Amino acid sequence: MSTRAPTQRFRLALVHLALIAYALISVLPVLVVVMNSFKTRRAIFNAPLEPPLPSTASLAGYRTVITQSDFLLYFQNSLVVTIGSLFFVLLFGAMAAFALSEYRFKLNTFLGLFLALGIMVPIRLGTVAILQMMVSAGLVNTLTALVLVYTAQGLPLAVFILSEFMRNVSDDLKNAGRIDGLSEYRIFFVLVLPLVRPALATVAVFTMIPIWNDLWFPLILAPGESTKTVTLGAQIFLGQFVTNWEAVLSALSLAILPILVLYLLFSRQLIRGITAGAVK
Amino acid sequence: MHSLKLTRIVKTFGQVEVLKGVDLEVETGEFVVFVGPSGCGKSTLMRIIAGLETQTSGTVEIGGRNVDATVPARRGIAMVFQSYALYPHLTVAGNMTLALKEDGVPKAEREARVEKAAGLLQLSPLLKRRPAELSGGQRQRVAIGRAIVREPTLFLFDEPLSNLDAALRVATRLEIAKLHRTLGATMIYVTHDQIEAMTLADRIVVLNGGTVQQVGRPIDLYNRPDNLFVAGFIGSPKMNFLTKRFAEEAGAATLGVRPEHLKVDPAGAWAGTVRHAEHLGSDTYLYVVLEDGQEVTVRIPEETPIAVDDAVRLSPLPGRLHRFGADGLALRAA
Amino acid sequence: MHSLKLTRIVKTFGQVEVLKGVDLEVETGEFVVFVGPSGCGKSTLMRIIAGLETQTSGTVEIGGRNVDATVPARRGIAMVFQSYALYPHLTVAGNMTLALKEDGVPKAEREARVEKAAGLLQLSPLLKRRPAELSGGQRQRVAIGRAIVREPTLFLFDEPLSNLDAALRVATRLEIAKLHRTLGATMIYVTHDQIEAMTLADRIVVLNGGTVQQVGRPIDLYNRPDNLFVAGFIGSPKMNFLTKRFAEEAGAATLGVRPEHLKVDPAGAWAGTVRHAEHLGSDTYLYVVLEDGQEVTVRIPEETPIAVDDAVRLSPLPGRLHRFGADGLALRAA
Amino acid sequence: AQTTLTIESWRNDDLATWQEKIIPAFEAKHPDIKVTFSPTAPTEYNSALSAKLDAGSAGDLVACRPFDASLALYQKKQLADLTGLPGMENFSAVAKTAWSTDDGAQTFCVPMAAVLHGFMYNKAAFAELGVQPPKTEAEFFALLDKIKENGTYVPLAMGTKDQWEAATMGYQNIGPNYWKGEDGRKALIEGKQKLTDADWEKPFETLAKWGPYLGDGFEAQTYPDSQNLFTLGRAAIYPAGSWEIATFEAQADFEIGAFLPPVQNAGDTCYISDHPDIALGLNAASPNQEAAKTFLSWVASPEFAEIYANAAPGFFPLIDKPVTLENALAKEIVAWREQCQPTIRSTYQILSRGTPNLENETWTASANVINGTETPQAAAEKLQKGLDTWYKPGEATPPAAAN
Amino acid sequence: MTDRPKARPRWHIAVFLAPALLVYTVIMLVPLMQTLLLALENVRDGERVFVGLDNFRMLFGDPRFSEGFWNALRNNVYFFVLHMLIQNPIGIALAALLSVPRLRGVAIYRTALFLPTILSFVIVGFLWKLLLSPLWGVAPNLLGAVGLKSLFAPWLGQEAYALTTVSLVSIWQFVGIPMMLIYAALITIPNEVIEAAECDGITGFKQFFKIKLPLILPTIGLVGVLTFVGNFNAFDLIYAMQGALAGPNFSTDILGTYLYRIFFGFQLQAGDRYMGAAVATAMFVIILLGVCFYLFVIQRRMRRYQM
Ligand SMILES: Nc1ncnc2c1ncn2[C@@H]1O[C@H](COP(=O)(O)OP(=O)(O)OP(=O)(O)O)[C@@H](O)[C@H]1O
Ligand SMILES: Nc1ncnc2c1ncn2[C@@H]1O[C@H](COP(=O)(O)OP(=O)(O)OP(=O)(O)O)[C@@H](O)[C@H]1O
Ligand SMILES: [Mg+2]
Ligand SMILES: [Mg+2]
Repeated sequence: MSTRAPTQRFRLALVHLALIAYALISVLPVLVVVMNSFKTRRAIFNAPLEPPLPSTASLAGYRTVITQSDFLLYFQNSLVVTIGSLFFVLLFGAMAAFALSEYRFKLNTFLGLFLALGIMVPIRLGTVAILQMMVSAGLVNTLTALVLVYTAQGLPLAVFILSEFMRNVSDDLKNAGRIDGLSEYRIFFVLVLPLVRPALATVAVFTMIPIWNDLWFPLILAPGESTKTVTLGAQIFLGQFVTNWEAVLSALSLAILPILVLYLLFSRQLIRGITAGAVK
Repeated sequence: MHSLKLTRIVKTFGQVEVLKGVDLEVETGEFVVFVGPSGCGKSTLMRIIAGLETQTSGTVEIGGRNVDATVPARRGIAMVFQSYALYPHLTVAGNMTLALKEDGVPKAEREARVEKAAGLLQLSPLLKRRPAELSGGQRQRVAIGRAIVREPTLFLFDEPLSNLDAALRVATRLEIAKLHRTLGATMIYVTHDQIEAMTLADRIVVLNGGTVQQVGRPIDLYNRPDNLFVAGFIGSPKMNFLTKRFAEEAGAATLGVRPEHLKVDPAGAWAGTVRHAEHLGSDTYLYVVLEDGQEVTVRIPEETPIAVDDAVRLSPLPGRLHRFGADGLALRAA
Repeated sequence: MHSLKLTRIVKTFGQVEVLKGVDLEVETGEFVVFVGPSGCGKSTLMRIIAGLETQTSGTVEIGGRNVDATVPARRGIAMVFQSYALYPHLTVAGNMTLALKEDGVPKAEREARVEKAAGLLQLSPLLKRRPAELSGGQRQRVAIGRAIVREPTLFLFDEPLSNLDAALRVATRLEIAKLHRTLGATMIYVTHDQIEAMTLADRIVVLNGGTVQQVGRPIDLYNRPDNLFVAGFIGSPKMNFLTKRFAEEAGAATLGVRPEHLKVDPAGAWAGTVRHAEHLGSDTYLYVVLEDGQEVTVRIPEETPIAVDDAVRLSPLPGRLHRFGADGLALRAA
Repeated sequence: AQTTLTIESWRNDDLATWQEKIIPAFEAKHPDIKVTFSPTAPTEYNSALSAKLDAGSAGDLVACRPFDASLALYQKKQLADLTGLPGMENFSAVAKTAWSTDDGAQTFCVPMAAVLHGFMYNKAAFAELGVQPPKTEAEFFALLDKIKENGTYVPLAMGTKDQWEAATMGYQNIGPNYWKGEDGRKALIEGKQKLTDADWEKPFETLAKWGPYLGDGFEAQTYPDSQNLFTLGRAAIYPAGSWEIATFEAQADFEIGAFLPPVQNAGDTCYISDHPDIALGLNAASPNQEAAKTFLSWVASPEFAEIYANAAPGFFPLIDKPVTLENALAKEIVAWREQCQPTIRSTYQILSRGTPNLENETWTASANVINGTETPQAAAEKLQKGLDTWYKPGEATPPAAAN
Repeated sequence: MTDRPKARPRWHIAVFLAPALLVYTVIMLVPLMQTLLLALENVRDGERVFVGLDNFRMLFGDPRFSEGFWNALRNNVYFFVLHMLIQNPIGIALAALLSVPRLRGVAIYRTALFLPTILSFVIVGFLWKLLLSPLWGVAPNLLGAVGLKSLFAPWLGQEAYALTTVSLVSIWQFVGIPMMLIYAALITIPNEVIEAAECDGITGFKQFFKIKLPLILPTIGLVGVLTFVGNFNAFDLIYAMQGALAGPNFSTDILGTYLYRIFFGFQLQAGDRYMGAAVATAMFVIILLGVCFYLFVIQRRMRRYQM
């Protein structure tokens, strides 16, 4: 806009300055990783801060990653698992959160706490029982097993966060829907879900990160070549005594990309959620 | 058959008793207007009728059926909220059609109804916008549109016109009246506007402090208010209340006379001085201080040369005096 | 010195030009009322004056100083929002004192001011409540209270009384008038209420479609509207517009006559039939269909025995006819 | 019919070896058996394997950690008894200790390889400084002083950040010379010696003197850091395990030599840590028992030993048959078996069966001692005290049930 | 919440809850409970037997376990306190900066600030070990560049600093979480309320503290409890940076790593499911107490404003 107070412009400049400073703290270290993935091992360790120079640049890491393993398939597996789990976590989680935040019923507090138990104990501890269940269900080495576990794992946090945000949706609005003849289901899908879009996007991001980065359950439940995820695939290069740093860095750099894209997609939803704008 | 019957409705919020036992029967097709000072419980009563709030005690019957256990959607009502409660993520058209879609109204019919309502409320150019891009009045019109496209049997309007300009207000008012006639729907309407209340209502319900003060035809409330509160509340400018000599002479604790029933008359019995004058073009309001210091408002239905500080004499129109006892109740056998 | 000067203010939202070059000068201590149909840009203009919205072009001067680059807080204004915009987490008292604390007003003084405003707005028993526990009208009063405790030099009121009941409305209106006089503050006021506009305003600004239609003293707008729009917008019920024979006889494209300037008169020149009658108690509005099918409204300042379907004859008061050309502009040299 | 065998292992590093050399060699002989090598990150291996064994989804063949970890699996009947497996006779009882019951009656994994400890050095650097590999402790420290004085090289490439370096390449590397190899180890198990005895405390005292010769900030130096420090030619001496041979030779552009852990006094008998490291067992629940046994017999053959030892130089065969090694450095190191008395790491058998765990405690203690945050005496006392809380010499202590 | 009159069958509540409850109970809760119940058993003479609270007696009373447990708990509290004092205020501040009206490039900033949060622990561990490495590290070089080389220390290897350093890395990684949550809450505050504040002269910091903060207080409470739960369950980062032994000398050992060693075992230490379950149960009780404190004390007291 053309006319803005100089003090305000000054303030904005300060804000930018602070944000840039912190953004550098966030981004630079990551850049170091990505940058080094394009270098030779020698250069990685001799001068980790140097950008890849003609003399030190190397795509060896990427070459190893592409040739030694079926990385494209791993990507696909990771995406299927992440998006699949995400869908169920958001859907089921939002439904449960709505029930808990909207209605007053006898078991309300109890169920809230019951669901919250899941964020208090690392699900890893249940590994053996889960694995046994999957074995008897014949789901070992299927992506379904992973989707099921991640859905269960993501639900508690999703319910916790979403119910907090759903309490902020105006009662008048839901009531208007009720008078308009919307069933409780439609109120949820047509009114409440779109209105908590920023929270949904936030939960989506929080849910997808640990799923994408998880090593444990892919290792236990789906270590087969055809069901391997990216994170598990990258572990190949982390040896007992020898680590192929070029390859690890390349694999990990590659693994950042898809999740970054997913993140960007969801944060766009967040923006849209805002511009849809609440009217009192 | 009663379209709506309220029996001893009581509502408390925590300690505060907001409704203290409201009884009301509304006939099918009747247009009932609730008036009362701000905070007297009008919206709360509407919300109880709609089923959005649970009464602390008492029963609500709609169409002869007890609906205490019926969800709002099943009560066959449409409501315009004082806060509009538009769906922020839907366009104007989306706001209006949502309920219809829900009822399974076919698309063509839906569009026809929306078009009609939009035309009526001058919303046609705005159908694609979202609530955040509308002005206050536009939002209010969308809220009205959303209710009328549904053509329910019982309408609840909570101050639906308060943000509209005079012209649109008159037009919408007339449309609501027409809607009422053509649909034969029962309507409950909250307003602060005297003219709306007087012109739209079959009956007016005057609420104060959570109780019904008087229920009756508008003109009856105007002509025969039951008590000081109703007398003061119905009519604008407000009825003048005189005590002391004037009241005593009439054998009442308080004597009421409406501004429009005081005439400037050189032979008038009451003498006073003009303290302030408001010129509305169509009318002039004179604020006259009588000899004993009491002040009265006089409405003159035209412009007048009388100016501030002029001495005037007033005479009340015969038969237009209202007498009230010490308890505030009207003394009828005048 | 001008208290407020707007120069060619233009505002577009995306494609839509909402304000199309508004010029206005407001003197110090003046009370200016904006009126105009819903969506004409009144709130937008207020927000530009407050600095909450940036104009697309044009300049705003307050107190002789260009404030285009000044943040709202430094413009020395207080604003009452159409949607109240109360702080939901603060009590009524908290809402009113927040700005004062900010200004470093001492505690005693703060309390005194809040107490005064609360008394005036009948908020005293509610001071400890939060906005969510208030009725619509109560919220609006808190919003007004929040503005007046600050005693700024320029007040911006966006439909501050629309949710109040008649009695409170009159009382608050008078208080605002008094406030205006005692503080000598400049006030800009948006309203849809004719009476408010006519009684409060030093000058009325009529807006339509983003442009100023006419600016003037209320009584002048009433008596000498510049064009058809202003003529139709100011005054309630609306001015009757007649075309065809009646207009031609007067040498105009349109002939305007206000309902209050038509008298039922057996000798009247215009004959017609009553189609509908509205009884307000103080007045009766007759809707009369003239011989050539045109309809006019007649206001009779009392109750009348005339009923629907009666034949009546009407005569306009002399000198009260308004003539307009084909371009809609008033023809003055009648 | 075609059977497919899956091998679980923590040896990510060996993936190429298996895929390119070992498996083709086997499949050539047994076309009806297909083998897949499916390694897991080493740190996750134990827990992942035990979960999979419990649930029944583990592979047919599993790489066996030495001693208790595998013994526990065997006692839970998750590993099959391989005592009578054809080919098992190729291994001596000592070679089998790490995968036999305490009484040595049953064996449940086919031993694959052992690793030796010692020191590797940068030959070019030694030549540049004109120094020779030391024989005794005194020479060792004199050498370190000299390198340090010169300043071009970090004398010793080791860090304490990962802790296990300090214990494995420090304490267990130089220790056998003090506690006299197997004699001391057995005496400890029998309760005849204590960790507070001079033989056991002295290695800590020696370690405590290493600090000044390590690189700047060695407290935060990780294992890969140390490796890189050495291979990039910035350090002179590297306390090593034999497994480093392959990587170091691939990465360093100088010649690497090796010397034994120095003895206290010239002429003392030397002892070296010759530690059984990896073996291959049979998942008792595997549906392919026969095929798996066929494979295991082959693993017990000299043919396998030779392929593996040459593909992974530094992992020395445990087989009793002669195996030809090609790598010169590997040959030099394996020759130590003849010169000195081999012994296994002192903490591995029986003594790490309880809580607190002696091996893990030794990691922490060794690192603390080098860091100078704990005195050798205190470290030794703490270890012994921990051991006393649960270990009663002579009493049979069953290995804790693994997960 | 809406209170609706009397008995109306409300099947929809069940329908809304059923899928989540089902998946969660079957896949997560039952296996976890099975595991936690192992805390009441142990192996005696090779037999699995019920031992009542013996395992807990051992965990809290026997120095072999209790020393490690209390040490881990102490470290964990410190870890949590640092997060509360540093991570959350920074997160809130960043969210506040991002929500400044008329700020450009918000999307870019947001992505940049969130980047560390989406990284896997493997990367973060590697990255910071590299950056802080005394050999290759950026930290010594950077400090050297400003002549402060002497300030550098091998923090990750020193008992006195390691925990603080690891906590800071964890904060670096996770600051995106409070940021996102608070940001999502801030942007739901109605514009007009903010505008009213602007007119009232409440701008900048004051606006934040007097208007926005009270309105997002419930979210801050949520962030607090999530931090608590997350910190007392933390494991991966320490594991990636300091190993399962959480060195040096257990100075970075927190409950998560302690549990890992006991439950899954490490190196020669065999996993002990029974004691492990006891540790997990103890952790669970600690976290449960915290969450209950939040649910029944904080959340109940907090006012929520529908916006
Ligand atoms: N953010 C926006 N985006 C697009 N159009 C907008 C936006 N805000 C307002 N408008 C449009 O600008 C016009 C003027 O709005 P404004 O709120 O100023 O009207 P108003 O005169 O105050 O009306 P009312 O009397 O109904 O309050 C309206 O037509 C409205 O739809
Ligand atoms: N949730 C609540 N908690 C406490 N008091 C409340 C609550 N809601 C409303 N009230 C009080 O109940 C009374 C009635 O409110 P209601 O909204 O029905 O008034 P109203 O007649 O609609 O007023 P208005 O004309 O101003 O809209 C008011 O005094 C209000 O302060
Ligand atoms: Mg109301
Ligand atoms: Mg407006």
